[in-house]
Amino acid sequence: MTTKLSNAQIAWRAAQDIADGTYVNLGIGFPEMVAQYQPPGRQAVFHTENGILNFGESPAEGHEDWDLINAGKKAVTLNAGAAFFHHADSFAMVRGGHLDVAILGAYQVAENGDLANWSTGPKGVPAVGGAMDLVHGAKRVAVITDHVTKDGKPKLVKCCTLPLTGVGCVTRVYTSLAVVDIKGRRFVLREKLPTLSLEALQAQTGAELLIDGPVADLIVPEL
Amino acid sequence: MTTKLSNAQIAWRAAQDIADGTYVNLGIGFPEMVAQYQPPGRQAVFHTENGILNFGESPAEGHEDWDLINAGKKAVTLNAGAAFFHHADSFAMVRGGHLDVAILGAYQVAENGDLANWSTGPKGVPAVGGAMDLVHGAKRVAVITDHVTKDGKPKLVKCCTLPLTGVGCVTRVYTSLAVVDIKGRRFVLREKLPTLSLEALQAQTGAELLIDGPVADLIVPEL
Amino acid sequence: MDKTIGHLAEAVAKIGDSATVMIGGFGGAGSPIELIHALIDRFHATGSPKNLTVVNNNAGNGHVGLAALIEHGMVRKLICSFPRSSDPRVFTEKYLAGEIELELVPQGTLAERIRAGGAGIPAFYTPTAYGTHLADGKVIAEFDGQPYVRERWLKADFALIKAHAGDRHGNLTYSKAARNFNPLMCMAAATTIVQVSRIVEPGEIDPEHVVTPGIFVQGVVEVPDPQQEEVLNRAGAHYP
Amino acid sequence: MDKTIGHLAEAVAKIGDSATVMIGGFGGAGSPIELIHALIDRFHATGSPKNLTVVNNNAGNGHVGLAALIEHGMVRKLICSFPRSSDPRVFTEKYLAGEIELELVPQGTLAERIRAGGAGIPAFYTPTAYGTHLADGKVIAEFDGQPYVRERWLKADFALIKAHAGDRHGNLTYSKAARNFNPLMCMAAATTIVQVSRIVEPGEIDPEHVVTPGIFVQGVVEVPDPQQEEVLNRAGAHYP
Repeated sequence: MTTKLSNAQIAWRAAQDIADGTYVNLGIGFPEMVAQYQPPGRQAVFHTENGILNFGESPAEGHEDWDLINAGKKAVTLNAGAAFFHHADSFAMVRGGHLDVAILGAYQVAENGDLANWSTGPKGVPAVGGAMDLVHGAKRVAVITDHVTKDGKPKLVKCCTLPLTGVGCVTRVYTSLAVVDIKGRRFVLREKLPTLSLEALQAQTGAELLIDGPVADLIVPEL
Repeated sequence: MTTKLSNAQIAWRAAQDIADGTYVNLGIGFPEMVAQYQPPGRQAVFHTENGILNFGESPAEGHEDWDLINAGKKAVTLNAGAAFFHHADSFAMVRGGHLDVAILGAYQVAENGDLANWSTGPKGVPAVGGAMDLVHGAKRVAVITDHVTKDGKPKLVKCCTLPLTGVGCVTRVYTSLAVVDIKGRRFVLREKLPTLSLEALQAQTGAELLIDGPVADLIVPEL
Repeated sequence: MDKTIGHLAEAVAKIGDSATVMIGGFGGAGSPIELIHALIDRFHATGSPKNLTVVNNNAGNGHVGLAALIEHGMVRKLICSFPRSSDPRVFTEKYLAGEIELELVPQGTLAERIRAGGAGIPAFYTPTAYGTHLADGKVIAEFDGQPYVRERWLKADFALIKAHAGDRHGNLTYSKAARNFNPLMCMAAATTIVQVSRIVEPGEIDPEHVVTPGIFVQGVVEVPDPQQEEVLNRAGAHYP
Repeated sequence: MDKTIGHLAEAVAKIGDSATVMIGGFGGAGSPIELIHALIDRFHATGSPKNLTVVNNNAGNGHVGLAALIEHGMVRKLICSFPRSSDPRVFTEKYLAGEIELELVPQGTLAERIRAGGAGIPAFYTPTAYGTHLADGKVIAEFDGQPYVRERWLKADFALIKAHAGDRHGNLTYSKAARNFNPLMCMAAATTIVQVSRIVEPGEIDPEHVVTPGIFVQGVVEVPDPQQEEVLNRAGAHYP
């Protein structure tokens, strides 16, 4: 019996909401997995902010071209119809509202849509990359994340306590337990694991989960 | 005996100050003549703000390609090493300080470097084109012009009375009678026709001509 | 993904009354004459679209393309830098009669405002037009001791663009100086419709040579032998 | 016109102490490793240049290229968006020891600030970083009811760039995603020095395919088989 989704399963669930022909940016790391789970017959166009549209899978080891990398600096390949462009054009795509969806990781998401995903505080070397740009402009900014931190604290919170990446930018959160929309500065529950009670879910969530319409079962295949 | 230079001769004189390898924008109309009088062994690179660097002469009649035009919408050709680019990149070249010199026509130039060359007043249809952009950014903004208007009024003036194109932007004026620099918000005479007295020149000039160093004879071949 | 559209009429079918429409081209080069004429055809048939705000460097020449659009009374306002041409009668007469509004913008500022619209930059500062009538009423600020004029982005509901080759993803190349405003306008419109001389397979345009990536394009229609404004005008053409 | 330079040493000879230097590349792609190493060689021989301000997306990786430049103590300040890598030890240690200053800029803002520097735009507004620490102390303004952060242009004394083909006029093409910041940095530096894999005759690069027109380039030096940072780091290389 599933008690929580794996990262692959969260990525799979997020991938189901990506229509054919959608322009998508996947954040570095965990969000990159979403590309693997596109439903048959759908083909999104993936954007990487370092300057490629319509890149494809990773090349076989030993066949990397180090001029052909994604924002995570991993080697990629190209699909037919790809294009290269410089960073200013690339972030024009991001900031100018041309991407349909950006899917990002998170340390915390607040019920007003605030996102914290770039810094865990003043210690160490700060690094932001394209995170603060990606939360602006995409028509839809979704987050994929475990529902709670490694030590069991809620990641869906009333107010972010970590340094913000963007203000009021997140519209949907896919977690290991649920799918939650952000609407009118509130969390609205859309789907939850069928084995999980609403009370148990609420107990692991840092702000109230509103019910506004049906709550579907979150059913994801074994992967 | 030359009493005033022809437009071709003014253009010739301006061309002598263009070094080899200089990036040059020539205003529409009369300034375009400057390109014909480059001294042997020198080759400037001409920029046209509609998006070509290193264009060449006009094609023979009947051989025009109407996708290959200059800012005056006349057909041109390309030199080896030419490049096409869009308008934002083209005006980045202009505004960003990448052109070595822009040579423009004028209705009036003031002793403080103000230029009026786009509008003769509120009548008719106003049209500005790239004039206001070209006066900013080029390392040197030169004007070529008759010394006086058709009805004998000075074009080098104390203050422009016509609508301004740019403020304090002109650095040198080549006229039908003289070469005048603008330095410290004053006209400084550099060259004049040898047959013309300083008094006669001053009488046709709307602000004082300073003498600061030698005044050379303005000698231009018959063209 | 297939952004190709079969017919010119279909390509311009969604442009409504009072829309803001960017029209590509600098003079005739890059001007989507066939798309403009399809829009005029629709106006003849249905009375729409009208009251358009049009963004173009110029105001048309002769009696074809943009000049014909203006001549048919479809344009309420023009945002442009140089409303003169060898034959500007159509615009001039309407302007002097007070039948069309003009927002005059320096050419480089026009290009940069359109780019800003496409790039999500709501405003920027430029030295251009400082101290001139065209800066009247605008915010002025000093940076490093120099004065600059604040300019706003420019966006549109639609862009009508002429390109050379295009694939069904919307990737585009242009022909020579017909590039001009066109890649910028593709970025700045909610819906960008492009006429291309040739539709090619995805991948036929080398990814290094794509000038407008498909993300900026919503529709592509093939017009194999596009007309040139200059040639039409030399022949004294009127549309329709 | 001939902008070609015979030797790497000559190409970097004029970069002085305390210069601001933009260094191309995103990670290893487009990073001008040979030009950087030539600069390190000069520092070894002469003690100059030092106290550099470097603009790059990253802070180097391993012990070659930008990381080696930092490791040799030549960099006083870094303006970048992501000073992490698979092996960021060089920067991390200097930063935590207070030996290097960091200006952290969101990646898109960094790109746009560099473009603005090249395009004569002293400041612009962006939604990026609004409401975050990275907007602290910056001017905020509202446009159409939305808040934006004002950002300043970024210019440099020198840019060190890696390109693919280049001619003696300075026209350039790039290799795939090695394009990244490089065309922007070419625009924003007073003196842009480019290492190219291949010098070609003017005209060999199709005017339609020129990515950086020569007007933005001051020097071109041929480095036929440029090293890749990723390959060097996998081999555990240290420079020199």
